[in-house]
Amino acid sequence: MNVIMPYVLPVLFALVIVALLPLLAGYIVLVERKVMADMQVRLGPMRVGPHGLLQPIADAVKLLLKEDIIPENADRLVFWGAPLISVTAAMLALAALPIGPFFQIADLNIGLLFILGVSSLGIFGIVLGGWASNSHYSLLGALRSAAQLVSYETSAGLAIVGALLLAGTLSTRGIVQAQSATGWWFIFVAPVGFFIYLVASIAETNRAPFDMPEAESELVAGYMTEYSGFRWALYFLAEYTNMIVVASIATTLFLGGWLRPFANTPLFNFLDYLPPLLMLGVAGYCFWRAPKQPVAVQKMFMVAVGLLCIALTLALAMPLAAPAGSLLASSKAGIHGAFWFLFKVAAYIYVFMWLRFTFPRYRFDQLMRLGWQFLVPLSIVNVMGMGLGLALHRQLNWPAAPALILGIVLTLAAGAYLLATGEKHEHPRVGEEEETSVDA
Amino acid sequence: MLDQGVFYFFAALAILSAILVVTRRNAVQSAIFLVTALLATAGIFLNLNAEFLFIVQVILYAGGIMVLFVFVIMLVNLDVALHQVQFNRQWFVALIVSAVLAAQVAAAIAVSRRTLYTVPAAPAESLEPNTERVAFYLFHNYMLPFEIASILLLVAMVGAVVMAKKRV
Amino acid sequence: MVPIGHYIFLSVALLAIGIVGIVTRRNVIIILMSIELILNAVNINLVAFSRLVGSVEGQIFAIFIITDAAAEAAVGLGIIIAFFRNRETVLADEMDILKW
Amino acid sequence: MAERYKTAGTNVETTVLGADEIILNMGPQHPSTHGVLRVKLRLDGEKVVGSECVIGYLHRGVEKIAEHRNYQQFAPYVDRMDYVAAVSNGLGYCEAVEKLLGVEAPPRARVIRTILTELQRIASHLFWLGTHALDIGALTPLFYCLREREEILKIFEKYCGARLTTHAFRIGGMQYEAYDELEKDVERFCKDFDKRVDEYEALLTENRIWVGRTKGIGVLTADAAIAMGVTGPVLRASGVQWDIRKAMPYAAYDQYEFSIPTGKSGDTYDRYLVRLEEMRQSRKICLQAIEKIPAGPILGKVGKVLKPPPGEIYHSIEGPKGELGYYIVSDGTTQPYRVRIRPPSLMNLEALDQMIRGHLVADVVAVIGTLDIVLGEVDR
Repeated sequence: MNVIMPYVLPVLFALVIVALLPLLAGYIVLVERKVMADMQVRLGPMRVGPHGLLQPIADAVKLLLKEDIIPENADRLVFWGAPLISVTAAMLALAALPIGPFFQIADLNIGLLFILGVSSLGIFGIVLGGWASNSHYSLLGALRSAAQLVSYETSAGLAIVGALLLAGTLSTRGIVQAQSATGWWFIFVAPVGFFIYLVASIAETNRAPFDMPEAESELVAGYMTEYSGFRWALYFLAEYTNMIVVASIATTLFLGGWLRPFANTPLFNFLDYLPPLLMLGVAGYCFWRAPKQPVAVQKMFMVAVGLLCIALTLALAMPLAAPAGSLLASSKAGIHGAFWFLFKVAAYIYVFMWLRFTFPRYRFDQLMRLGWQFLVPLSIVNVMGMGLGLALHRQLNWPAAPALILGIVLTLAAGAYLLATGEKHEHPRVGEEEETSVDA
Repeated sequence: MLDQGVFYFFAALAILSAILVVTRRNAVQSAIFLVTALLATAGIFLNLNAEFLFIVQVILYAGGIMVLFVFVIMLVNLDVALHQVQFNRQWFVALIVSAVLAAQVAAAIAVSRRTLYTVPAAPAESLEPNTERVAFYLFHNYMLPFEIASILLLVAMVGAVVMAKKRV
Repeated sequence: MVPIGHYIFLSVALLAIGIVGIVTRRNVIIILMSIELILNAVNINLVAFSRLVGSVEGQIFAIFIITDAAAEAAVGLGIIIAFFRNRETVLADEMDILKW
Repeated sequence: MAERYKTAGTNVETTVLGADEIILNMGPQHPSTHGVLRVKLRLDGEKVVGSECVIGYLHRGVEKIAEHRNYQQFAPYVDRMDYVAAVSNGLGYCEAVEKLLGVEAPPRARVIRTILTELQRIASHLFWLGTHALDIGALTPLFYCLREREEILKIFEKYCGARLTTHAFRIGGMQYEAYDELEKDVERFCKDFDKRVDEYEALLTENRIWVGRTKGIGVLTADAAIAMGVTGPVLRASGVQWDIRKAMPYAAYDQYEFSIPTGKSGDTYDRYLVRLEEMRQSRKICLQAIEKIPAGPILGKVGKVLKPPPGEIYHSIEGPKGELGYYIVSDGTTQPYRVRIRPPSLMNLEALDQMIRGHLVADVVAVIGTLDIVLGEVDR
């Protein structure tokens, strides 16, 4: 019995995550479409369920029922397995994420590296899927996608190193605790690192403005071109899971993980009441809108959503109301931690969407130039700047603020220099000299 | 008990995948099975309390080197290659080499049978905390080899770029 | 811990499979992959003994070997690409000229 | 070399390494060739070393149809050529036939024609901007542009009942009197349109990615542009100040103040700026025109049966995409003997090959977008 006991809780958590993730991914898609619609002065999905709330489920059913096509000369086994590799890699990475101080599958000694390493295995899903499709567009899309992933992983990894220097541990829980101890989230201490990670994580998840493999006009849909139905849905699931993963890494590393804003200042304790109030507000909105829905089913669904929000409100409010020292009160850290973690992850993903609907797309060579000629050097300088600041602080006993600010300023100066010199290389147009040679 | 089960599972997986690596006709499939073999090895590392090495194996070997392999296979992938003879006629050489190797191992095991199976392992705590210990040795006792390795990597990088560059 | 003999056995098995691959395959890429297998066999040995004696130095050696494998793969694949571009083949026994 | 060209899709490895040049087929079914354009690209790696446009997938024989319809009957057909700028097409045709007949539209009709044509120019440019931005990956401007275009289409709908293929004008003037609130509607549209253009500019003009994707892409020098017979914003972006509205005024353009924006370098970015400025100028024309719409009849003295005297005529107007010309030969009967249409898109498309050489495949999409072609007009 004793052999099995330590595994029960992690397995339970893992089951919860695996069961909820497809639903979550579906609703992120819905939110994305709603956000897009809002930015583009439209309404977005409105038909299935109130405000389109049942759209993800309808989509999932549609995808499951679709004909499953395997191209004629495809390598069937690899074609079949590639999406699974992507999904598995993305889901494995979730194992080490601390969603609140108590809700974590495993707190590994090498936590952060584990997430990075496992999620980088997702490349195989992309490359093999593109190769097995036996199609021109798929292969090119897959190679591009993989090249992009590998390139930006370099700068993302180096950006993370900057924050790791501050934390002094690889354990995800330890990183959050380090931020809790100083009271400063690492985004304020290592802003350049956060910026690099933000850009690199967008590129790593293949999202606009770096969405070469999917939307680039000449590659149709990249590695997913030949996929349809359920397998295509798996790729999509992997993509959105990866978004959650990178957002969670950023949250853990830079945004203070499960910590409430100003967690160490008693003055701001009223922020504890924000989560239940927020949920109550959503519930109120649902109840207000419910009678206005056209169909009885939609009315009922709206009320159900409202009741769910009430339940969440109760869950969030009870630990606050319970007398100190009771079991309920001590569960506050866990419940509220999970709320704040998910809240920050959602905010990070919102930034992704915001950027996607604002910017045009990079060209592939511009993307590579940005990655290798700007982000990678900048992230190396960032690591050195952080190292310098920390060395001054820890070895020479400088006060923390000037030492770290010196490092940041040096990094920013290097970034400005890179930008200034990069302008010159901006248009090494293949055009001018070669055009004449073609004509000649 | 669980530890041993994990080891035998991964060992079997590694050997099976390794056999498939050298016997598959299609290079891409070979690469896939090599990845499996490498991941199985990583699992064995984890079982041996070498967490840092486990992740190095996953990131560098499976995630880095093998992606490079898959890339190159796809770049040079020829449909013709599938119809060519994939094995040369040196199987008897391989047989002899394997046989000699097997004989040597058998001899070695026969000689040191007693110690091989009875040596007690050091306590697992002697390797904890793994990452910190590895870092300490790497940047303390093995500083010079570390630097040499980085120069080796630099040279290899330059060499690879120069060789793979298109001839102008 | 599993007796050290089993690790040695696994290591030797991988080594033997790798050697068979090197000797019998014609495709250079698969030969390179077989070399990776052999390097892995070595790593298993090193890490197993490192656990046995309770010192991480064996793991340090394994890290160096992985570094070396990365360098070797980069250069080897670079050579293969250069060769393929000139001769349009990746078969080892067709690489039989000293100059091209 | 030639025997090594292989069509895309048949042999994957040739595209990656090995072969020096390959042929990649874009279209006719392709999301960003604006309909059914087919471009055969000759590629060296990712670089375009040559191209060939294959057109005709939307050929409907418009010119031939004209020979079997009488003059009035043919007028709706021209709307179907450049279907995003139907009003301009109609204006060109009606004026050409009027010239052939020797009649002139009354002043009131001419002013209303000017207003509607300028609104159509704005609508066409808006649609171009939205799709061009979408090609380059900016998703949002399209919807902003369509929002404003919708206002214009509503004005058209109120005026003649149709939104897209309006058949707004008749030979000799117009069929319908302007509805009562036309001035008010146009004024309301123009009032905040300037701010709307600023909105698009805020999204794109100084955006690093947008500039990177468009600056220096698809450069067309002034000499080359003239040599290729390119007209419209594409020509003006190359620095040639040529606009038929100024050079050979038609409708009521001689009465209004407006300037002709020109570019300097003739790249995709300049064409973008020129078109944006043209939208502003069109708004200015509209505002001037609604200030004083002369009273009077809207249809000149033309008979029920049109029998132009034998002869030929070439009349061109400045369409949203460039010089839109009609060459009509009359043999004195009720049907034209021959109609030849000079569609601006076709001539501009000629320059595509020159513009994309040396660029990457992704730029081809940007250049096709910047030419603002409509395949209905190219193929006719």
